[in-house]
Amino acid sequence: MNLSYSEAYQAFRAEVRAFLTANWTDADRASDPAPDPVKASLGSVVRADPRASEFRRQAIAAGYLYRQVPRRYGGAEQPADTLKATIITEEFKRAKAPAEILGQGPSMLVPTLLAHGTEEQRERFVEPTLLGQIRWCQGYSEPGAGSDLASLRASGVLDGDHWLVNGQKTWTSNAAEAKWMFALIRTEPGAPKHDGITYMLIDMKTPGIEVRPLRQLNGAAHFSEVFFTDVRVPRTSIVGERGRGWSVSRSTLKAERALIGNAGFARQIFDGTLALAQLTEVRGRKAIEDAVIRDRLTDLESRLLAAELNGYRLLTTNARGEDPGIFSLVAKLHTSTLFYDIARLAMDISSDRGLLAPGEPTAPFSGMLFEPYMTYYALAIGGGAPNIQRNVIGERGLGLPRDARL
Amino acid sequence: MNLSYSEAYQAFRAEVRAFLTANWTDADRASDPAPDPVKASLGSVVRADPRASEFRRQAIAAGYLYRQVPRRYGGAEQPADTLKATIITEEFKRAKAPAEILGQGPSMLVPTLLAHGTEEQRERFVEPTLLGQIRWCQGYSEPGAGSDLASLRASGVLDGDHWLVNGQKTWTSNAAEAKWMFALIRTEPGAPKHDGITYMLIDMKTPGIEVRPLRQLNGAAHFSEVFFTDVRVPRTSIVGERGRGWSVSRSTLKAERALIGNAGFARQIFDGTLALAQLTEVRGRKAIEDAVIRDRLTDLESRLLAAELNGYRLLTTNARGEDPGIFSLVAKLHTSTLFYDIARLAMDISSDRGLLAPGEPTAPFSGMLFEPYMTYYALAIGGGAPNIQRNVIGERGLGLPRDARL
Amino acid sequence: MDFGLSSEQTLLSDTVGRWTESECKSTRIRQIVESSDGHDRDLWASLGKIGVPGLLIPEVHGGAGLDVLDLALVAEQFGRGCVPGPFLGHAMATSALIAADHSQACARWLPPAATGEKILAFALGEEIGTWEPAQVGTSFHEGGLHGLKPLVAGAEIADALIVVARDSEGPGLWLVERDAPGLTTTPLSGSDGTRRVAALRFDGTPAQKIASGTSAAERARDLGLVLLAADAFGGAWRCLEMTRDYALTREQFGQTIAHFQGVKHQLADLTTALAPACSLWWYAAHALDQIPEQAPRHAALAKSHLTEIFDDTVRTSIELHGGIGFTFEYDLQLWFRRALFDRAYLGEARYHRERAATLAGWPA
Amino acid sequence: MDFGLSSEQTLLSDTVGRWTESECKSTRIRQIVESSDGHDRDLWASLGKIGVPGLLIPEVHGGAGLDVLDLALVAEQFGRGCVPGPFLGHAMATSALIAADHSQACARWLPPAATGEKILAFALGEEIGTWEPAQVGTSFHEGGLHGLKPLVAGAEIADALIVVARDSEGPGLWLVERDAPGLTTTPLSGSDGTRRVAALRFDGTPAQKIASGTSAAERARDLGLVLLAADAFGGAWRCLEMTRDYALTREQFGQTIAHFQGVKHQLADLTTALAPACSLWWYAAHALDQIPEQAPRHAALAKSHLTEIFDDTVRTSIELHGGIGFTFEYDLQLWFRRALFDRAYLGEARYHRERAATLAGWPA
Repeated sequence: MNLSYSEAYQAFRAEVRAFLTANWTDADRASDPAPDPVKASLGSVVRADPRASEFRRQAIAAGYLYRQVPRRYGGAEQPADTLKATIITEEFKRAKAPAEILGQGPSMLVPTLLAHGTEEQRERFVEPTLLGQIRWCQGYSEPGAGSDLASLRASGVLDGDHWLVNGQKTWTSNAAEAKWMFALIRTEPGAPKHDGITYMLIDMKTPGIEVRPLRQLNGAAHFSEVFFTDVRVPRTSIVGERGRGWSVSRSTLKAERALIGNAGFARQIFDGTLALAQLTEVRGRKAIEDAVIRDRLTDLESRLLAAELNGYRLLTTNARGEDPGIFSLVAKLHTSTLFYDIARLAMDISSDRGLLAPGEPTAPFSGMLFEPYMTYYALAIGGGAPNIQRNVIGERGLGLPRDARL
Repeated sequence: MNLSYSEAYQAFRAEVRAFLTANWTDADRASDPAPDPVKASLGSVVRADPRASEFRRQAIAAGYLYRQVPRRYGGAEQPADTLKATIITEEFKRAKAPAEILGQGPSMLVPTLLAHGTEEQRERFVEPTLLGQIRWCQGYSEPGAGSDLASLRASGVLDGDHWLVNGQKTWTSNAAEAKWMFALIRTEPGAPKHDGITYMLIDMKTPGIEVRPLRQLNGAAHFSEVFFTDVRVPRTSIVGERGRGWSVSRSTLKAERALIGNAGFARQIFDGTLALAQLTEVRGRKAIEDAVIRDRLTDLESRLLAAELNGYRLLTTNARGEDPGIFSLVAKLHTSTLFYDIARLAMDISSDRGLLAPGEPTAPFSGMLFEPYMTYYALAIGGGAPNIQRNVIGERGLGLPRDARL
Repeated sequence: MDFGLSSEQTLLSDTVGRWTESECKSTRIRQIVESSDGHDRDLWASLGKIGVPGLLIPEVHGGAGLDVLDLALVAEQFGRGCVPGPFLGHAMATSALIAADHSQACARWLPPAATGEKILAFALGEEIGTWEPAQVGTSFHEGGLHGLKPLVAGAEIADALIVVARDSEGPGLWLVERDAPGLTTTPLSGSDGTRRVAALRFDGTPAQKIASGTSAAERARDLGLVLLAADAFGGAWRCLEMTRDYALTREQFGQTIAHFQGVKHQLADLTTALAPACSLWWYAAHALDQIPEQAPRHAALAKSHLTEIFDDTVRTSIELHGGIGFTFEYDLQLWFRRALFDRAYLGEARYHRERAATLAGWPA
Repeated sequence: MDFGLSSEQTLLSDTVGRWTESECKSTRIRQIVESSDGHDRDLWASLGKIGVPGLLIPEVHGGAGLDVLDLALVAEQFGRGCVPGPFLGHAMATSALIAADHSQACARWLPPAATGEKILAFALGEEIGTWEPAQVGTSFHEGGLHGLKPLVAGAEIADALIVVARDSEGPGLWLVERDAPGLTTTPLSGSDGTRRVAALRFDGTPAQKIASGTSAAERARDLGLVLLAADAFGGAWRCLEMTRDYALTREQFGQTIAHFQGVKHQLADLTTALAPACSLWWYAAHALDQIPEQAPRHAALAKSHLTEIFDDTVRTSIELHGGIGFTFEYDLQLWFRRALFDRAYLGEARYHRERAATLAGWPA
């Protein structure tokens, strides 16, 4: 165990800092054409305007972004080094410079293309995806399917050089802004449930696609329903073999779990809640001075630290090429439960003002805590409902038998 | 809703009090030949020596004990009146007079005999059981069976005028002191699982019975294993029809659930915990002054009150002849969870002294809280493990389908 | 002794339940939630026809003269049905007015309040998290009320306000009419669109003193706590049923999810926490009717316990629904927001548990 | 940056794990639990052979000179194996002695402590629930120690005691030998027979002052917290495995109970709480080694969190075992008692959470 930075790493940090000073100025920081406070609050700069893309290209060339992606597909192709990765993240945040694009394209599609895509697909999609020029949405869930991907019904029928796609996807994040979707489509109706599904790349501009936003409890519309009516997708626009989409998608699902299990968002709402406790005066004293609030805060902080440090452990096992085993399987459920409990404490700290909606001036933090409270639910649902996680932990982690199939 | 005592009931209370003054004197109170502080702490006087039996006979004649049991079998045969029952309980406790005998004989066997027994069985067993002259143990659980009574294996084979019983029972309460056992014995090996079981009354003095106490975590031996080797039980010593023991036993199980769901014991350990908080000084102040302890105590008190008041509700529906439905099904699980949480708070109030064993003088309350902490586990296990309760609530209470049978 | 509902009470509960099912379907709730003031005059008039606004009001003033327990049974059904409107504030205000027993004010305001023709609201809390009548700062001096009530349920549409304030004699109750000069009402955007809140500002607002002391205000506060507890019980029960019904129809891996023991046990655990807690608000309501010295503590315990259970129930319900539970289109969100209100309004659970500890006489 | 064990650490952990499996089977644990002083000299000697008593002790004094994290890995295995004996007190006392850095005392006591030939214990807490070196009342005056230490782990069999006390200069550390006059040792009956506690009374007991100030004592206390957290983790993990194995073999309704999703989800929830918390004691131990300014707070968080999880795990394990889990005959009871000790000794969770709040500088 070594959490300290050796001289070599201190030099690396200086190098990153010098790069940032030279390439991302105050003017750049102020140049965001469409600043989004909610997204910015997620902690890293996600803008994808031309200036940001230009900077990202420089940062990739310097070896700082997309370090695991080969140079020939637009990545930095650097040896795995979690300490360097941490330094880069810290310094980019400090400089408010565009970091790696989060979201489903870079984190889910790109690993899949690198593992299973054709050379042509990699050349066409990887770099623009990494630079934020192509945004992706995921077409997995369907009404009546949810976590049970084997029961998907959206169908593709080969018609000459094209697949004719019909059906419906739901819980699709960012469908309205996405240029492309990676989707699971049933193409071999006679095959057993897990077979017969094909991993398909679909241009969202294709005629016959309709996107209907689903409004969420917090009033936002992160999710949509997507309807396909005789949508024509080129025959070559599939990843991996026809009918093998189930196994192709599993690398992506693994990436999704890691993304959602990340404790960063839990840290953010914990810090917000702690600040709320320090600022909110309830019944004549600061909430932080209340023994019950202190007890709950430190209890939650223990769980948060466990999540964060477990994340370091996973990074380490990953860097060493070891199997993280159960410590990886539990991460998502552990963190999503934590989101809720932190947000609930924030509501309690807000006392009776907790019922005011975001933006109401007399709400503590202008009701900002209402947002994470709601967001918990989205996060708890994303990446498989908690009971599916429990099955995975029990079966793959503890070696318990699979559920009876009726 | 009417929780007040009308004049008629006030007169009834005066009558009970006068009876007690006349028939249970200070000398009687002091006459217990074998006082047991633990049992006495359970709140009612359970002694069954001749003086207590004599008093009980008088109290039955006056209409105060065993009010639901017909006179011809030794009960008081009074109309159901929960208010009168409450007054009797309160006044008998106040006078420290022998109350109804608790335990499995009066509460489980007697209702079964009244519903399914022969006239001869009722005449022979009911009155001595009510007076504490015959103590009973229950022979249901077996190693490898537990809550799954359908898989019982202890067998009875008819051999002339007797059943030849072989096998083993376990988790048998008070087997060492009991004169008789009511047991479920498999008598029809060819029948489907739920059929083929017979409800049998077994004299514990019969040759071939061996009782081995099981020591519990708290060092006591409330439970035993009972081994049967060619035990000869008279052919007539069965309740209900041969092979119908499963349904005969269900009335008893219902009675057991009511007994264990009773909130009285939870009240007792809550009051003990509250007293502990008021007496124990931790870090320079009484535990009761600590905001965290206060918060937890009032939270638990809410749950306790819910359990107690729900008990009143069940008494009322019972008295009205209405179906209590789900409010009855949940009572046991609700209360057993509460036991644990109260006991856990008691351990926390005891702080580091909570690790001292009962009787250690520097332990708060001389370690008395250790006992309820342990006892929770016995209570949680008694009457069906929590997961069995959850199934019952889900299936019978909420109408969810039965588990898949593999 | 009898701890159960009378046949009249069961009938009342059933009547209101049928009313919510027929008059207050979710499409209508959604319309009201999206309206500017959250008040549907027809809905309120329909409630007036079945006597809800005047349930507590003595018959001499045109009401039904029923008990708090009866009103709490209505609140339970309203929680079950997520009924929008000024019910809570109106009930608290009429209770305060009845307890104040000011003959002129009662004669003028109770008859129209009983029919629902006039709506009342109750203005108590000021400082964040504090709902103690003895601690208000709003004061009557120089012929008018001065002060701020930042969180008053139903204030925007109320025809008159019962305001807890103080003068040189100490705390008391004042009655303020809607159009009184110096009264500013600022509707607030709350997370629950079915119970609206507004801030009230008094700048020398003329007001009629209707009571001295705190007892009428405390009774109204305790009534509010019981009604929120009953609302939470009804709401939680409904969420449980919706989730049960969803589990019975939603298929996954070739069977309904109700077949999964994990789901069954989650629902059983929720039921186990919820069902016995019904008795808590029954008893607290009964205490307000019959054992007033026990009412403040039992109201505090009922409110804190039931509103936390409601929140737990909503949480698990949404988890078990999966993605659909998180959308506006699905009705569950209405109760999600209802639970937030029940939990926060009149003070959070921790506040009322501490109050209960103090009311028990535990040394602090 | 690397947040993982070195290959040497993995080897150490495996070695101790194999030792507990071969040397410390449950029959032997039960014998020790039922013995009068809870100390098995052969077992301790066997631990001496693999270097456990001297793990922290510098090589110059005959120890292995390893880190707190290494010692915590041993504690994890001891929790896993429910190993009885004076390990905890000995480790705290040697840590205090090393930190005190008193050359004569180190030279005399560390070499035999390293081999296990001499056993040390650490006497800190006095008032119920208080484990702050700055708050002890035991004092050295008129040539001897005066005071009471009511709860000292491993005291009965210790050859020497490191005692936190005070004199006119303030708090410090004193060394007391077993046979010192005026020392009364009263063994106490504790709920956990694997870690014995005793009360110590000093009536003018001669003692050697080995340090001034509180830092050595605080370090020893924080070490104790980390060792209890690691012990709780190992114990909880073992209970989880025992319950998993039981579920895989126990049949009910014609199938193993591991087939019941309810059981599976309970075990999954326990695992989800437990597995990530491993990192808490890893980090706290690492902080004692490398980032001492963070150690007190992280030790407090690790101890409070892990010992509560251990208790939760035992609770569910016993429930899932049904009746058998509640008997002396079944090994689960050993960990039930172990959890009680881990939870209570050196202070309950609420105490350490409040300490962590104060150490974070949150205004009280």
